[in-house]
Amino acid sequence: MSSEQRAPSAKPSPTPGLELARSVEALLFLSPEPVPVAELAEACEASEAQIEGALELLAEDLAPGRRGVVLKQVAGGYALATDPVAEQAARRLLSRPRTPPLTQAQSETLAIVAYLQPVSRPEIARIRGVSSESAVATLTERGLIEESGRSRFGAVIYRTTELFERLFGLESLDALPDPSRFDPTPEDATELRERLLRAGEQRSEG
Amino acid sequence: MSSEQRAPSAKPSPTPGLELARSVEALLFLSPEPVPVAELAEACEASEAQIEGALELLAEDLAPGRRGVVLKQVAGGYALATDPVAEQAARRLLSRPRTPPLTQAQSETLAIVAYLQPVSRPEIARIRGVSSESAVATLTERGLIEESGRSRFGAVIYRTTELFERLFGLESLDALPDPSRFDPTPEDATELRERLLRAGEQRSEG
Amino acid sequence: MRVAELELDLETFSGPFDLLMALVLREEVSLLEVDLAEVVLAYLDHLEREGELDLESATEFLVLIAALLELKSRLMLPRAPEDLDLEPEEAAEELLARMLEYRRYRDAGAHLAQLFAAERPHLYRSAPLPAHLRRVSLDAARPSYEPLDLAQALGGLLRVPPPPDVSHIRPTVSLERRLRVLRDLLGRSGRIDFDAAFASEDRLTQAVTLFALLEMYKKGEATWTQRELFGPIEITGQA
Repeated sequence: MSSEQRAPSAKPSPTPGLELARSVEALLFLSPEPVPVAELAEACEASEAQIEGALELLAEDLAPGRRGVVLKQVAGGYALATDPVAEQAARRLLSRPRTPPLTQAQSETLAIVAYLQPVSRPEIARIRGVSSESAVATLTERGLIEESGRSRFGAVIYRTTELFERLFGLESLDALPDPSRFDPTPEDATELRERLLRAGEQRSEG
Repeated sequence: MSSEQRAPSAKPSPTPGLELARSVEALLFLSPEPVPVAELAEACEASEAQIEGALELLAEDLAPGRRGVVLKQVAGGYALATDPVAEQAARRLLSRPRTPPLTQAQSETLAIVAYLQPVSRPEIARIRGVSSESAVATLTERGLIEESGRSRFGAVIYRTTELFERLFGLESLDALPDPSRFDPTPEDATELRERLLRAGEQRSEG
Repeated sequence: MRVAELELDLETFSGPFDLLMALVLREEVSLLEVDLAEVVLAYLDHLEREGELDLESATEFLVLIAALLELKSRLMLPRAPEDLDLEPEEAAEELLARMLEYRRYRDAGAHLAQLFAAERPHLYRSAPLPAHLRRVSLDAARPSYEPLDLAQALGGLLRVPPPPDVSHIRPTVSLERRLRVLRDLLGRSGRIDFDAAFASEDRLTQAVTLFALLEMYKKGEATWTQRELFGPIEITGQA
């Protein structure tokens, strides 16, 4: 059977680039999740290189500012999303209220999970210096982090979700900036240390 | 507050046609159902005439054969739909056709439609002794039965589909097995429909 | 109870222990101004109230309070005694390391919050697949169901449940008594409307009354008329 299907006569004629781009656009329109290049290639019976070419054509057509929809590379695949131009109208039509921004507790907790995953709740609490139950619960509720098992001490451990990557416009977790970028400079660290010590000296003198 | 927002200075500048077309495209992209012009106008804070203009622009951009999606005008308004060019690829990527076992309610409903067709929904309910909306909906969704018009009292009437015959391995409807083997009173010569209705009414009285 | 939840009411701070730790880490409360002895006393009070010693949380408390004490002694006495377990320098470094670690994630979090704000205006579609993609295509359809199941389902629908078993119910309505009632009524007025006289009786009584009526008809004592189906039945005595 399969050898028959692979026979040259049964092979579909190679899809021209434009038609392939149309198919890819249709697939991204239908798919509820971002679609990886490999899956697009399999579905279209094309090579990954051909898909990349089609995606390039599509990216041009859907370049920001041209249409109501833009092409996004997120969460390990490609997806269509609306252009910000339509945000207000879309929220009115679908009565989808704007999601509230992250609170500081939520963004700190999310950063810890994103960089250290899988990470347990006690570890999050140790770094933040406060029990972070409510932030963890809200982030779980919003689908940005999820439980991914238990540590050997029995604590629930967390990781980020695919939705996190999508909503933060990340192609993958590797697209997160290097955390050392957020480290204080050696000068800042020295200054902080000196401030601690100076405070001590002032107190013991006074 | 609201009077301030309505003051001329705070009013957004009239949306240019192109931008409106982009918004309309985004709205149709997001909406799972066709959207009436009036709703588009309300969401975009534009007049219906402006929306009609935007839809014309959009119809050009999305004319059949140009992109992966096309603009469709259907009963409930306007909608985006995928171009048939991607049908096979979409099936490979997304469709998970399932033929799960039929529940008792589904088997009974399907048997009634198969043997009595065309048959109206109230008749199905009378024979089964219970409203059968959910079974009818599932069988329709799976493509086993379909609407085939209305009775003279306005009730939707149903018949089986070609897909039904394929999935049951039937050459034609004449190949449906003779039910007499499962008939508790095969000697009763009254028409099958009459007997089913009578039995259904007696059951629901009991 | 976890140490983190230990409620403190100090001169400079009021709230749970973990909040105190957080404020110290954020440099919002000076360790120099916190009376650590009071913290220890509060913890001892708590132990007394609970009446039991939770080893795990006691250990956690001791570690935390020791780190704070050593750091504080280092802050207050630049030349600290040598006999402390944790070198003051180490304690300060430990707290400093934790402050720096916290800052890293605070700033990374601020970056994430920016990304989130920038992406929020993009909306994604979430719609079910079109119906034709949700069902088997005609070409791909293979026999998956058994036609006999349909015939069997139909047979089940032709079945009528047996009439309810009433053998355990003893009739308590006697024909004699119903005859007496009928004769009595007819003797008084000569005419009875069946519904008016018996509609409030139960079905069994009504049925036996009908039997009694048949008996009287047979004997020529009474006759009845009904002008239309389900209409009123009028009984006339024939003396």
